[in-house]
Amino acid sequence: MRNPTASAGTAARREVRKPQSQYGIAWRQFKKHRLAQIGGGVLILLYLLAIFAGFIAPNGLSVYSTETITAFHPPTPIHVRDPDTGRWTRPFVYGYKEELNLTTFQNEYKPDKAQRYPIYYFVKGDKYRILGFIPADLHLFGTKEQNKVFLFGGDKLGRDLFSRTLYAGQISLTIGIAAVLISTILGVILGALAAYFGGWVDNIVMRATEVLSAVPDLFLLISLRALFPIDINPIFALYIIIGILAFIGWGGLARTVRGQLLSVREMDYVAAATSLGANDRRIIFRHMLPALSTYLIVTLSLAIPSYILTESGLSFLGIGAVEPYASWGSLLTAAQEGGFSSFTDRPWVLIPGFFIVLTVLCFQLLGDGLRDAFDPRKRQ
Amino acid sequence: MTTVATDTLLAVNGLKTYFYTDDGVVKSVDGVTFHLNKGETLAVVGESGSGKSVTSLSIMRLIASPPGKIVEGEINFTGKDGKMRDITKLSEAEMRRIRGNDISMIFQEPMTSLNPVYTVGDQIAEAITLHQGKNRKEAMDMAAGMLELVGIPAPKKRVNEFPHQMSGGMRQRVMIAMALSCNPALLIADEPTTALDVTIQAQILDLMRKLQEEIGMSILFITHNLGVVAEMADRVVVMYGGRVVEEGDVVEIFKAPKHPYTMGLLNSIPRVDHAVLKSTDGKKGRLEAIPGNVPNPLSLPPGCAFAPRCKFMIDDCNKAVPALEDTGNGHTSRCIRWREL
Amino acid sequence: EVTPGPFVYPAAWSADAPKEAKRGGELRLSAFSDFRTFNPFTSSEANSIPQRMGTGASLFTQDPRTDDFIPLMAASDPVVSNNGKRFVVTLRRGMQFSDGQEITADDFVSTMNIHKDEKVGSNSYATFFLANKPITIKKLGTYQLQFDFPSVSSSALSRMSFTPQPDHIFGKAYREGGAEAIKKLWTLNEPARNIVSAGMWVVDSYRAGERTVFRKNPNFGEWNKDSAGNALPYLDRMSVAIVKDSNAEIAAFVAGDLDIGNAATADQLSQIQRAVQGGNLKATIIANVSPNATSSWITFNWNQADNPFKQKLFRDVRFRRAMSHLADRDAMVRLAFGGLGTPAYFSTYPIFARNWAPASVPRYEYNIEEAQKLLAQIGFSKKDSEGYLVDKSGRRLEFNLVTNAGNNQREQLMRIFADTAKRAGVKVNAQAIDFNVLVSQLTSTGANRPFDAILLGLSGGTNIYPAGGSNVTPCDSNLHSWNRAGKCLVSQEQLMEKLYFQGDAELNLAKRKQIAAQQLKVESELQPVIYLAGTNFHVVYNTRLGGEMPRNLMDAYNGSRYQALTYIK
Amino acid sequence: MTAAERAATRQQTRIDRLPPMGDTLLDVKNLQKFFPIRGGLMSRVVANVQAVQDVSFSLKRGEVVGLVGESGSGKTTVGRSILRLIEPTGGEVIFNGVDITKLGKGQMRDYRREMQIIFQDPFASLNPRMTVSDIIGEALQIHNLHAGKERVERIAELLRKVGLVPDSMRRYPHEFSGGQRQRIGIARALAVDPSFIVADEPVSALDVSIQAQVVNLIQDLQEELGLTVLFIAHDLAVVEYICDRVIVMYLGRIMEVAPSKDLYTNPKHPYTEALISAAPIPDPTVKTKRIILEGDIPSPIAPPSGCVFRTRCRYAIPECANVVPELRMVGPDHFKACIRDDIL
Amino acid sequence: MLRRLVNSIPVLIGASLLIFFIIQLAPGDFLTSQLLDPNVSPQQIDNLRKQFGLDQPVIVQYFYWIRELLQGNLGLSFAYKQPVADVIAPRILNSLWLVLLNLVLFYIIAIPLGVYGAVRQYSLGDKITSTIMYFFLGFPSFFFALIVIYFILQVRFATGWQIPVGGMTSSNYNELSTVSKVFDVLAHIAIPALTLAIISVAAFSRIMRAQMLEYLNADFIRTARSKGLSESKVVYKHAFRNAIIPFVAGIGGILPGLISGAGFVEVVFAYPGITPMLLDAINQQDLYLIAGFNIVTILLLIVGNLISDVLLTVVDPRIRYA
Ligand SMILES: Nc1ncnc2c1ncn2[C@@H]1O[C@H](COP(=O)(O)OP(=O)(O)OP(=O)(O)O)[C@@H](O)[C@H]1O
Ligand SMILES: Nc1ncnc2c1ncn2[C@@H]1O[C@H](COP(=O)(O)OP(=O)(O)OP(=O)(O)O)[C@@H](O)[C@H]1O
Ligand SMILES: [Mg+2]
Ligand SMILES: [Mg+2]
Ligand code: NI
Repeated sequence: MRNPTASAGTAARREVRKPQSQYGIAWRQFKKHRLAQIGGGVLILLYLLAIFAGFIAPNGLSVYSTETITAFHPPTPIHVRDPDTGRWTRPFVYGYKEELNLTTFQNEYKPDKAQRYPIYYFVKGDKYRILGFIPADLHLFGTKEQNKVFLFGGDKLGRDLFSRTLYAGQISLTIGIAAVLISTILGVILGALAAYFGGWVDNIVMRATEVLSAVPDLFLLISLRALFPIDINPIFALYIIIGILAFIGWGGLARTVRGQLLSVREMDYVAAATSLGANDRRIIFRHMLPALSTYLIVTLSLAIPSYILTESGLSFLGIGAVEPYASWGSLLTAAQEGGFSSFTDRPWVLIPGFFIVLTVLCFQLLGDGLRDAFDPRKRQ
Repeated sequence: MTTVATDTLLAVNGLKTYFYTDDGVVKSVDGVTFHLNKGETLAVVGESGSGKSVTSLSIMRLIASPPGKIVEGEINFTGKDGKMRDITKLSEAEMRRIRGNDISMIFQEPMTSLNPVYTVGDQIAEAITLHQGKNRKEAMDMAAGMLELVGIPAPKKRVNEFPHQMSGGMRQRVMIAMALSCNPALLIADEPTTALDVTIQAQILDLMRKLQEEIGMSILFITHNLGVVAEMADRVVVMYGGRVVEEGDVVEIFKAPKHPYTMGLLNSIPRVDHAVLKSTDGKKGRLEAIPGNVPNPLSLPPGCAFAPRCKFMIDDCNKAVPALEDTGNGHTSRCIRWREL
Repeated sequence: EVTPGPFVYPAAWSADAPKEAKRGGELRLSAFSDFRTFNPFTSSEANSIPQRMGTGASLFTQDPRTDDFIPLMAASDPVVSNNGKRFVVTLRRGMQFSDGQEITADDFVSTMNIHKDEKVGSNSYATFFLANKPITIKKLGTYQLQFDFPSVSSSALSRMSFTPQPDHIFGKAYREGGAEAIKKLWTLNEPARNIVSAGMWVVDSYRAGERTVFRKNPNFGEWNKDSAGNALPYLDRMSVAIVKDSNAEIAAFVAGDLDIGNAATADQLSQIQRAVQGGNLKATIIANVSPNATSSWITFNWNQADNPFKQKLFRDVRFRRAMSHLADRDAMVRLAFGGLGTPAYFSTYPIFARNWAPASVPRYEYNIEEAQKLLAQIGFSKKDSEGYLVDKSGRRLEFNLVTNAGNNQREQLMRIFADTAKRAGVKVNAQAIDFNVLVSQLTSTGANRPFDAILLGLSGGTNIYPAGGSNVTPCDSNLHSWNRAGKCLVSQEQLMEKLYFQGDAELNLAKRKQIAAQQLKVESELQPVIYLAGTNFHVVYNTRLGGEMPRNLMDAYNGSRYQALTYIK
Repeated sequence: MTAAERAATRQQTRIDRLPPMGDTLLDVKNLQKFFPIRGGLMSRVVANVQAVQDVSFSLKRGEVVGLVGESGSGKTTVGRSILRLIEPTGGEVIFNGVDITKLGKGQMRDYRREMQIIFQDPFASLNPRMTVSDIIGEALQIHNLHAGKERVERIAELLRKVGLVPDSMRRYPHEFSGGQRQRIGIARALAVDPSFIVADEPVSALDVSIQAQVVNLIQDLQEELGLTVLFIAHDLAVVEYICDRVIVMYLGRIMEVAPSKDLYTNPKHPYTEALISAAPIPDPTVKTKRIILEGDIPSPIAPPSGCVFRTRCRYAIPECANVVPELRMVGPDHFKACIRDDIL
Repeated sequence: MLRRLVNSIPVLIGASLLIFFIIQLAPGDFLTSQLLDPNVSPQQIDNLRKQFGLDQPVIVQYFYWIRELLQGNLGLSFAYKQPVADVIAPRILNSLWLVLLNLVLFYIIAIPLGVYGAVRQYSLGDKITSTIMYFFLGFPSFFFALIVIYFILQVRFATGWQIPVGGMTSSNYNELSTVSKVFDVLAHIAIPALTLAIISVAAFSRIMRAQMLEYLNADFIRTARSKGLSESKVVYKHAFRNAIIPFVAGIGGILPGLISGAGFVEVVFAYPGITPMLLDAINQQDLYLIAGFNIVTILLLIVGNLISDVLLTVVDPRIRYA
């Protein structure tokens, strides 16, 4: 506690130091939390991968050939040495020969050493849009013409799973955040209304949350989803899912927000603002809502993973992300549909599952770290 | 204090308890030495953060570890069996035998120091069954007896009540009953009345005095209320910044303090009977405040911890931590200028 | 009057000789969907409990060797009169329900009449009507029945082959309480001991959502014998576990908990194969036994009064032939069905096509150039900046194609079609939509229907006259999906309708085939519906089972074994 | 602007804002506050916490009046009701001649500038998310008092006045010690130039050595700015130093009102007597005979009939249960609510 | 108590309205898919629609249903042609066993983990267990179940042990003695129950940990220690009893959870619980089956809340007098 100089001529050192806000302190605390930092770092990486999916992915979202079959193409190792000369060369992959084996019923692939496809950087390929609007066709890497690099192997139609996983990340990583954001906005507004106005407003909002909590989530999800025919646009359907998730999620939040606000309202500093003549708006926006921020940050970080999981559950029921779009959940569901073959014959299709687990894990660690960082009891 | 008299119950010697926190090492107790005789009441005063509670918890070996640790020093304690042991060296099991039996403790917060989900009788009886090998029935009867002893009306009924059904004063009585249930040789009272109203405080202090006379235990009384000290203590230890700055007989401390902090403290407290101080010209009197702030335990000054706030400070004060000097009559002071005061 | 003996299961129906068969044991099967009722009149799902109980109990049955109907509960072939519209059937003697009551003409009469009561809501209701006119049944004697058909129908024997239900239970209730009384009978709450069956099985125990165990009808063996004269079935029991998840089903089969594997995909076959090769399971796998009686297709909506451009386009036969040329059926089979499928070109399912669709029927196979040529003929020869074909006024060749969400194979077929179409410059906006929405779009009627193109599949039906269908071919039928204006719009439709009725009413098989070939030729040239592909049928069973059919008889239509002849080794 | 000029403008605005209405700044009449306890079906009121009952007193301009009493006696409730931070159940609060309990929200805002409060808990009373300049500036912002650079200057001035360096402006409350926070709270209260301040136990959460600093500060500011202060405390000794008059409360009612010197030397009410006697004297040589009150303060949900103190009063007579004693003058400026004159 | 009941009336009405209208708003109805059935004529469908009352306006259907409901009748399932209660009861019972065992396992795992995490806060063990828990938390339940089945199969192959891979009973169940029946069911339930427990343990053990931490720092714990109590007594008697209070308060929510079944895990393990039936019902829009089941859930929620209120007063003496 480096105290600023006090009144009556103390000789305490004058120390000009950047003032530390709540967030500053929390950040300092957070920096001590190793696992949370790792979680945060990995998440940033995942988000970057998703944002630049178009660029990093060698293929578009749904590119495959109906002539050369690449269904469940195995991952292609990238070679950097010329097998003949043993010298370093430009990275390359082999072409693969495919054959449907009618005893094992699987497409079998064998590398064809004769076909060698060098990997080039910044190749032109499928068109995509950076951040959804700037059209581009440059890809970080790829083979010339048709892409032959399958970092994560191929999916059932022979699409590059690596590319699809990146694109799926765009949906999986946003769906949680978007749903959480919307349910937060709903929850905060309604919770605040309930807390502030009390009376019948409070009654209605609280009854509504009870109704929502009384109806099982899964049922609500499926039924609401069926309510909106999907024949609009798959992406629009996604927004609907997000909306539904948010609709289901706001109840609990509103309840806590209300509780928190009611307790903040009793804080002396709110009384102080009232005594200064602050009006309701000021009290709500300057004093009461900011007090929620730390609570919200923590809840949100912990709520996002549950939405990601919910989305994968929806995909399991076939009402999540719709082809050709994919989410990690829907990719994993595809793997699930393959049953045990996905474990034995083509384990690479499980990679999207790994991404889900990783993301949820990271969000949990991050949320944990944030909770600790914002916990006033951890501070002196 | 090296010589330990035969009637010494507790002798704390060079006790250092540090907390290893993320921000650095908090030297909460940094070389505390004092002793407590049988049947005596020793008051420990000092402001918030000066290490009073940590000292008492160190004696109970209840310092949360991590982050806390007794790094150095001895705590010699003569148990009921008459043997003297160094508490810092006891095993956890041995220590548990001492806790609640030889030494017991009451805390500042009567509202939170009792477990809300058990009846007060249960909580008192727990210590009795543990240390005196009584069965539950006997223990509950004894618990009721203890409640009667501490002046709770209708004790038979009250044993079966829960803490939330009692007022603060009554809970503190329950705490005292619990502490005394095994006739401890030493009662540590860590600010037992700070949270209470004056009228209730008066009741509790009265009770403690009465019980001490009856049971004959020693009391280590921790407080920052000098009024309470004056009323309760035989001798006083004044702490500041984790160290003992002055120790002596209660009258001497109040009448002839030998440390500027003690002096400042005495001057800064308003007193009900002190109307005299008020000037007669109609202007209100002023309190003589100690300037400055309580030091930051993370970065104590290199010399005398009180130096930055001391009006008697000289350059030497900042050079080294002054030694605890004997000023006569068993009175000690940690000030290089005590002679001049 | 001759009293024939029991029905003898021909030795040729089993690959194993009767002497190899052991008696006793349990056949362990699985089913995907839950059982809903014990009541044969209200049950609507496939492979229901009443259906399973009724196994082996109908007047006639089809002999897989010839596809002819042979008498089963009937003592002999029916006596036909009234120009093929009246059938007199004599019952075999000595048949008893599981409760010991004799099976007589009364049982058949009341069963059929209850089915025919629309208030009962029986799923078999339509079976007893021909062009909305009822088939009637009459008891001529305790053991003699007379059926009167409103018109001649090749499916007459099939329609007469329903399972009789006990008149002393249902007939009685019906007479006393009408349809309502029927509906209240035999819900799943009914104790199993009260359930009575005419067929091979009777319910032994039922565990909701989990498993139903059947035990053999003790009286069935009295009139059903193997070729060595032993009472059938050999088995004591049959259990059917409900397994909602196909992985769980495969797991159970691989673990040896099921006797018959429902392997439909390459993955499932491969898992079983892996377990067999690893020595962990003893099972027989016969892949690609035959195509399935199913196919997927795309239909284009001819009723788009609001959109003359599309209406004209979809009604143009050259457009539809072009679309057929754009369907890469081999890719579909390889990608969507993992190589385990068969291309389809007609309404006749691939399994029947080999017998019913001669080479003279044209097939518009995958051929992009041909498609582009045809499209150029209707004015789409230029491409726009995005590479899509446009006509002279710049209108893009574009339409929406929908299928139902949740069916992966269909979604993949749709994608593959859209992708190849794109290569030809046709923009297909492919979407998966809610099944119910899809159905209501498809079955909507009038001059303006709310869709462009729908990809769907149909299955079921018999091989009696497998060209078109009563609810598909006639211009006013409800699955005449391309045109629901209520009347035929082009002469070919009319012709197809005419041929269909003609063929359906033809009792001679060779002649039927001829008519069918004619009908299919018209259909194929018209391409009202673009047929894509269908899956194949595989046979997988635990080798502890014996008594399967000879390989040449197995197919998707006949199945792989008679339960009566199945035994546990 | 020199300090003198500033003082002059301050005076000026003060007069413009509210012309002084006589000698009495604040007159509290029959103030009453019940907190309903809800329960049962349809959450009806099943009982009331009678936190304040029929409390009347008045404050003269520039006067410092102490309000003492045990925990739960209703001191905070009185203080907050006066400021209308909680709505009183009954009674009038006449501030400068106007009954502010009748004012609308908007009108009340003007009066808020005149009346401020300092809180007991220096930790809870500062918004942890705002910097000191935001906290103090908020007052200025609400009332559009100064703008831009001037506002910063005003904040700096206020900080200096309460003995903090202006640098503190950019810091957050948690970076300050309790005493310093209490100073920030005082600066905030002073920012709008109030004429009346409720100080609700401003020092009881502070360290002994810091207490005196803050008490002195409040005293200095009061003298310098001519503030009228209602000083709430449970510590009689502190009140004695700072107050001209003292009001003693017990269980929601006033027991005694007297000039502070008078009260300590010559308490007239048995409760005051006990309260003074219970306070320990920091002098080991003085051993007074304590009057120890038996039992606890009764529940305010069902306070005793008649005199609320009678259950713990050693002078209680049966009569005490019958009448609620009125506050009677028993000496110059000295009032008590006790029916017995034959004691003390 | 009574007040809670009265308060739950609007919830019941609101929820039933919500459920009913959501189901009805979805396109089509129970009979739509039968339009594709070549054996079912459109006239017959209209006929059935009339029989089921599906031709009435939604609001009329709702009031009809509510009237039935007030007479304790949950309606008739379209698909099963049987009263809803009869359809759901056996499945709920099946789910109940599964979820009960799951709960038991869940608490057996989660509570010690939470307590351990709190007592040894920030120890390596604490960090490792919580990371592993989070790792499991990230698995979608259906996928985790599949992995479990796969591993069981492998174990079966490797050892020949008859570990059940799905279902609730063995096929020879009916021939077993009562004791064997119990064991048979237990063996079948154990693995899905454990699967469920493992997935959900993480969240709970973290809350348990936080609760324990909160109370381990409480003043009364210090009091308990100062009495000389052993550490285990301090932790399990004093801190634990307080820490579980919020969970007792949450027991009300468990009751509907018990009958709502184990979700996708039931599907993947081919367990005859309520979920597979519900999924079918929703797919087919078996209106009254869904609505009836939901009403049961809500009623149980209300009853559960009452029960947890009662339990809470037992566990937390403060409640009684508040
Ligand atoms: N668990 C802990 N971790 C870190 N620092 C601690 C811990 N416990 C105590 N301290 C520090 O030790 C110092 C002494 O604390 P202690 O509680 O002994 O003070 P005290 O004299 O009892 O004060 P008070 O009068 O407020 O009770 C303080 O600076 C405190 O911050
Ligand atoms: N918001 C409230 N709801 C219900 N009761 C209340 C509320 N605020 C105060 N009370 C009750 O009113 C009585 C008076 O409370 P008040 O806070 O005014 O006392 P106080 O004299 O300020 O006590 P302290 O010295 O503890 O601050 C108490 O019994 C208290 O419990
Ligand atoms: Mg302390
Ligand atoms: Mg107060
Ligand atoms: Ni600090």
